Amino acid sequence: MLADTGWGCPEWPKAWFGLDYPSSLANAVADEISQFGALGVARSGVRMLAAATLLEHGNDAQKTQFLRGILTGKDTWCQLFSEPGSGSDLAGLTTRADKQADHWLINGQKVWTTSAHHANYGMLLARTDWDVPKHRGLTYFVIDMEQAGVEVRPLKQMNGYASFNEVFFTEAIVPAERLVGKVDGGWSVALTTLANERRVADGMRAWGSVQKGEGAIFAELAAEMKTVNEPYRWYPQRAGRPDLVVSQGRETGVDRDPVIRQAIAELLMLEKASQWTARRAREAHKLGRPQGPEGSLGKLAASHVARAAAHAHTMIAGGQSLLAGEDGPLDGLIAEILLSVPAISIAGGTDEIQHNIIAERVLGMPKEPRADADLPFRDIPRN
Amino acid sequence: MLADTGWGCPEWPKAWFGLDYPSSLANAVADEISQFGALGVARSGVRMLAAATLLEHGNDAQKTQFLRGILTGKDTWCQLFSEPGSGSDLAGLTTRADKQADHWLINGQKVWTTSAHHANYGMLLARTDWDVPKHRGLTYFVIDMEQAGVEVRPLKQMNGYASFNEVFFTEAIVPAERLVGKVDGGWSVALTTLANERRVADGMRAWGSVQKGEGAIFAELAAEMKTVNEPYRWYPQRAGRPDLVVSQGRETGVDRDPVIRQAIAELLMLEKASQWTARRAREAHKLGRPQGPEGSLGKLAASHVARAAAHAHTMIAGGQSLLAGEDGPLDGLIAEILLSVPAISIAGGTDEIQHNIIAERVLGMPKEPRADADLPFRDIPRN
Amino acid sequence: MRFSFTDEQMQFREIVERFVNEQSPSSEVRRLMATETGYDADVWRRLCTSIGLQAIHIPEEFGGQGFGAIELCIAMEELGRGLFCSPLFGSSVLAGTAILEAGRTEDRERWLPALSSGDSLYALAIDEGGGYWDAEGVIMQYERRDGNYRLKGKKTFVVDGCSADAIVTVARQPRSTGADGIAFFVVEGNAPGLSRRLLNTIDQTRKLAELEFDDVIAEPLGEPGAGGAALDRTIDLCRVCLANEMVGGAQRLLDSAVEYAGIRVQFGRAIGSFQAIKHKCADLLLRVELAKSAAYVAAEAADANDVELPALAALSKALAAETYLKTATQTIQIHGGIGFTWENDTHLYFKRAKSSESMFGQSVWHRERMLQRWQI
Amino acid sequence: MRFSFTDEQMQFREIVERFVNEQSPSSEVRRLMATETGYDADVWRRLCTSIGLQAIHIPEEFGGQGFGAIELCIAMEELGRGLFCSPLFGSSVLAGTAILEAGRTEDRERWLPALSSGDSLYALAIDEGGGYWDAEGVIMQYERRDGNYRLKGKKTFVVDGCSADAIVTVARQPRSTGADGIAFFVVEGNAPGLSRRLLNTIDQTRKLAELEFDDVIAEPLGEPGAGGAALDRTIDLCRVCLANEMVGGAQRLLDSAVEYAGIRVQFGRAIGSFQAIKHKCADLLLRVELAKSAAYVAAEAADANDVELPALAALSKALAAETYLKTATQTIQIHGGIGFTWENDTHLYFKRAKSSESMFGQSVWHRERMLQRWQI
Repeated sequence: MLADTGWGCPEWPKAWFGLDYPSSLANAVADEISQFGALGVARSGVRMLAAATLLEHGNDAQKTQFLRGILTGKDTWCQLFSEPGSGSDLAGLTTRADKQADHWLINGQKVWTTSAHHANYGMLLARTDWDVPKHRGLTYFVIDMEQAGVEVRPLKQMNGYASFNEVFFTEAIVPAERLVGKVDGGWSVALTTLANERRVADGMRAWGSVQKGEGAIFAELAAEMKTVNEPYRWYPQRAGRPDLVVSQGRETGVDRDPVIRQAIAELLMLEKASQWTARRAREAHKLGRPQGPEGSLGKLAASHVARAAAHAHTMIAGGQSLLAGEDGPLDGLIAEILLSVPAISIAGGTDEIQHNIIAERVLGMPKEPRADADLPFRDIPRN
Repeated sequence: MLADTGWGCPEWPKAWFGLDYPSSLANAVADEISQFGALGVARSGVRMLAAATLLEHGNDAQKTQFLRGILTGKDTWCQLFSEPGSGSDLAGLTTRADKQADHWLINGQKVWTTSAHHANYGMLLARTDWDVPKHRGLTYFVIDMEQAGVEVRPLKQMNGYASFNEVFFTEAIVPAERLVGKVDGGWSVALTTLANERRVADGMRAWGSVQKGEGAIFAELAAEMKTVNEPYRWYPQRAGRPDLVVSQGRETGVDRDPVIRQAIAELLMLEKASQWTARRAREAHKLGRPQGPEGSLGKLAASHVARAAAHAHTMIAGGQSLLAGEDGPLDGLIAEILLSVPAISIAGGTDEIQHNIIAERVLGMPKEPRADADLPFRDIPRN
Repeated sequence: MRFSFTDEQMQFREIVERFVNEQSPSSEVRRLMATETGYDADVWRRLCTSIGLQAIHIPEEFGGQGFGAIELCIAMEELGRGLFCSPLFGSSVLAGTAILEAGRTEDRERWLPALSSGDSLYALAIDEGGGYWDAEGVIMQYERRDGNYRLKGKKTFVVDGCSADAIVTVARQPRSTGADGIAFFVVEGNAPGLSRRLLNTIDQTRKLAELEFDDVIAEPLGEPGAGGAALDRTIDLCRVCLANEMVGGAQRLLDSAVEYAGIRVQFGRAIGSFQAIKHKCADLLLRVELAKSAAYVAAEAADANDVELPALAALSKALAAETYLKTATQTIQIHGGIGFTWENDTHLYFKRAKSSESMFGQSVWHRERMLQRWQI
Repeated sequence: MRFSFTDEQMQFREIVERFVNEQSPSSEVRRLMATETGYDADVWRRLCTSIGLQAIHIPEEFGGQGFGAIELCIAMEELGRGLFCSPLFGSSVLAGTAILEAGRTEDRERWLPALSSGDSLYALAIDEGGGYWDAEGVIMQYERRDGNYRLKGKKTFVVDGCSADAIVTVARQPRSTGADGIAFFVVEGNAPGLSRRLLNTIDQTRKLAELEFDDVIAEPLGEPGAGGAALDRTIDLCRVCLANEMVGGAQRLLDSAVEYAGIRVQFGRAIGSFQAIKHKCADLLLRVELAKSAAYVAAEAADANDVELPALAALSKALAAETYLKTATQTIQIHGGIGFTWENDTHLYFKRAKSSESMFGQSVWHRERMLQRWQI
């Protein structure tokens, strides 16, 4: 079947269901996945992150055991990083993994976990050493989600959807051989997962809103995912749906209003410029040129576009903008946009964190004096 | 003459040319001074700050020597606090005062000094101890500006005016009896000067742009000051001159343009709300009620108003907005506004510092970990 | 203008604030927003008997407390602060003001006492979908047939329109336009031909209804055809009340953002110590205080029957709307992920801000109205 | 669209950048902005002979280098980055493009070689005070008398209008309106009846002139009356060039802000380590990159003669204008008091940003134009 031909993920190594394609094709995964638009990242995306991480840090046994299940879609994965007490400060997590004879005992809580309710495996980051600086005491595991010690509770958002879960671990068990990388070496493994997550997300943004998939495998998967992904149906609305602004303006006739026209124009300028900026980054990447700043700005730009779109939608809908469901414009889609946009500047790293990253890594500006950098974790103030 | 009647500054103590008026009238000074609008603060304002400071911290000899000269307008004063290396971080100043037998030797540089070119006296803050935290090693002096060791150089701004000076001290001399307050106790004395400066500035903002003075003394002084204050003629333009927006809109006829009308409306809303907020603060003060947050927002509000005004003026002037001097709208006044507004969010404390102060003092938010708070000054990194 | 509240007004504020704090914890708000009527009859009854809020602005001769717009706005601000679910806005503010402004003495005697006693709740039905609540938006015509006034048409955005005992509504003389021919009417809630439907809105804490009048017999309120000025003034007064409600909500949001930023620790520090958060809060404080000043000044103008009322009503509504939404958006941002969840209360305020933003018209419209009132 | 520069284009950029860095330190800019002509003849001569920038976009048959709009925009960006004082914009970009767009082959042969060789400098006089540089703004009429075309009227905002050897200008057929009846002409700088006056502007680094034509004899450029399309296209191309110049200046400002924030110490820390400053810079980077993307795409459209050019020209000009001004304002703010002084270079860029903001029309006008081109 496809997985075994290597065409499923051509850039993977030959040894592992791949074709050793040059890394310049790495974006393929992202682009392909992005074909599912917002749907993709929710499920197949996370699975691909697991694959990318295992390919880089997993041992042969782990690759043998998991990669094929990922490629065929047999297994569903979730990412267990964020915690109530550590959002922006991911490395400040406090879920603990304690070594036993031949396994690890997991206790703690994770949050913002997509697909946890139907995942068989989780990529788990937990603290194994509390006496070293926070980044140096974390370990990366593959945890079996189907066990007594793991409880998954859906988390409802302000827009009514429940796309995320809280995951509670009480004496949950991870066999010793499910440790990925080295003990206390989990941070670097997590960085691989996160880097791929960013790439997927950037890829998706570059494609704009939901797009059709192509090719048999995507058709199947898309169909199968339609139900599974119901909780994520609002993701495109989170981005403000700029694609609907002009048509709505025409629909309501207010696109003749000079003031509203300015709002529409400002949105379109921002949206186009963001897409072009993403294209510049992709072209530079294709040409093998060093990444310029334009490559790091996608997420921040998306927040601006979403806010401008929500603003324009509100002006265009006028009094109707407070109506929801079947009473509202586009059967409540506009209301869903207005109630979903606030998430764009938070999910996957707040705008504040993005500003820090861009200023420090891209512009090379000085870091803030860190209160927590070199202290043993147990001495750092926390929630 | 008037000074001796006590009516010059009724809230001063009877002993010192005053009438012991209740502090609820303290605003009188500010209001009166503000009657000169931008003119006032430049000269008579600074002089009044010296008076207020000496009244609180000076010894009788100093009061006897200086107060009358201030009240009669015989002497001109300047404030020597800011330095090139310490702007926002005033307490980080490095001008040194070294104790000799019966005097102090001053070496260093000050900047942003108004009126220094025609002042006879200066309120000088200098460092007398380098081995204690920065606030605790400063001493406050009255320095005679007319001496060999003091060199004053005008400092030209981007709008072409030279309202400020750089002041260089090379072995300048301050007699021992000119020390105000205690050795190394200069910071608390300076706080008095700064508090009064804020009050004057708030008073002026509350009054909006330039106003006519009333009463003989102000008439004289205003006339006399007209020439002296030429360098400060742009101060009202710094505030954006919202008072000119509507008339200019009518003049050019673009006040029929719906988009420009929105810009005008946004400005007027902001301006009115700022004035009303200042009025709320003054009324509360008059009623002897504890100051609410509204009292601390005037400076920040002024920045918003000025920016909105510059924006509106630009839209209204259209292509003409790039013309200056006699070629420009209102004989270049519009151009002067556009080139002066950037100063409003810097002079007298940047907006960034204002945000810090409001967040920490008014909202009681946690301070940043300080790199320099408790270290001996000489160990603190500086420019 | 006084630019300050009297000691009595400040005490009154404290009383209302205390009542709201005691009677309207967010658990109550959440319980009530899931109900049909959207308020608790017992709590409302207690509020009527203890403070008499329902008739605070109704003259004593009609059983009210005879206070002015300032006291009413103080109440609105406090209710807005606590997102208090009550009929005050729909019945007392909207409908009550309409009866006061449009009704002749006999109309007021006919309708106000029941409102004052708390026995009846009214609703105001004016807009037909345009969202501006002005005379131009009134298309429904009245018809005089065999001694009765009859209404046929649709009204929407009717606050508490489903739960009200009677509906105050507006129609126009056949073939009239603009402010001419505007007539106020009262329709009993159970009148034959009146159908009412709860609207699905983004803000569950304020129930809006769509009413259909199918040849409904209505009692005139004031001189039919002469209601244009009353309509204008009614909505101006309601704008001012809404503006004050909004600044109350904005202040509460800011308080919650500052509090959370003070306890939430990331990177070993309270996030409130980061300038990114700290400066946001300082900026919000400025905006909230500016909006408050405008809301208070507008309330004084309403109280004093100032000619500036229309302009100040528009100004205060627009400024409060921008401020409330901005504060709500930033408060979600400062809370991070948790601020986007259903458990967190921020979204309740965000939704109130969002629905208030469009009520009586959006900011662009109000700015334009302000300029026109100032002959600009 | 390619969304990337070729290796050759990147090398070309480096060459121009190096030249600008070597020849145009801010001390030079300050010296030249105080002069009448506003540029250094020798440096310009060197630029012509070494890089041939003055004719980069002129076809080889007219002595030019035959490159396209992309190379011209690269040059503009680099000149903008260094605030390089030269006749490139006024003569080569504005006038040169006009001659290329409006002129017949014989006109091009008549005027372009001298431009290409660097022997002559031209200026473009179109606007008469409206500031939009469009056909509607052309009021000056031409008259045909005893075999000569004669011009009577006033033109303003003429870049380098005082120093140019010849003026390319636009007038309309008597009684024509809009794009109809537009005609291009060339007038010698010393033509009888032509008076030129240097305008007092906020940006000393770009000299603008007001020209008065008092019955001046002019040579037609192209078919008199048929110049409407050429005028439109000429200004669109110039908008794109200006947009690219602006993003160059914005980038330089951002660089200087980041650099200063890295060395300026307050409270014992580099101010760049404070989020208030750091986040400002990150935000500016985003804006600058967005504006660059638009400027580059517009340059590609100009180069490819894309039908999207008018819309993209408007978009890129508006976005670059907002970005440049925002970056200049924030760079002053980040520098604090020193940023408001004359010695500091920031104000030179601020003034260029401010004058560019209004050239060819302000952003509101360009946004509207963009929408109309997109049939929105």
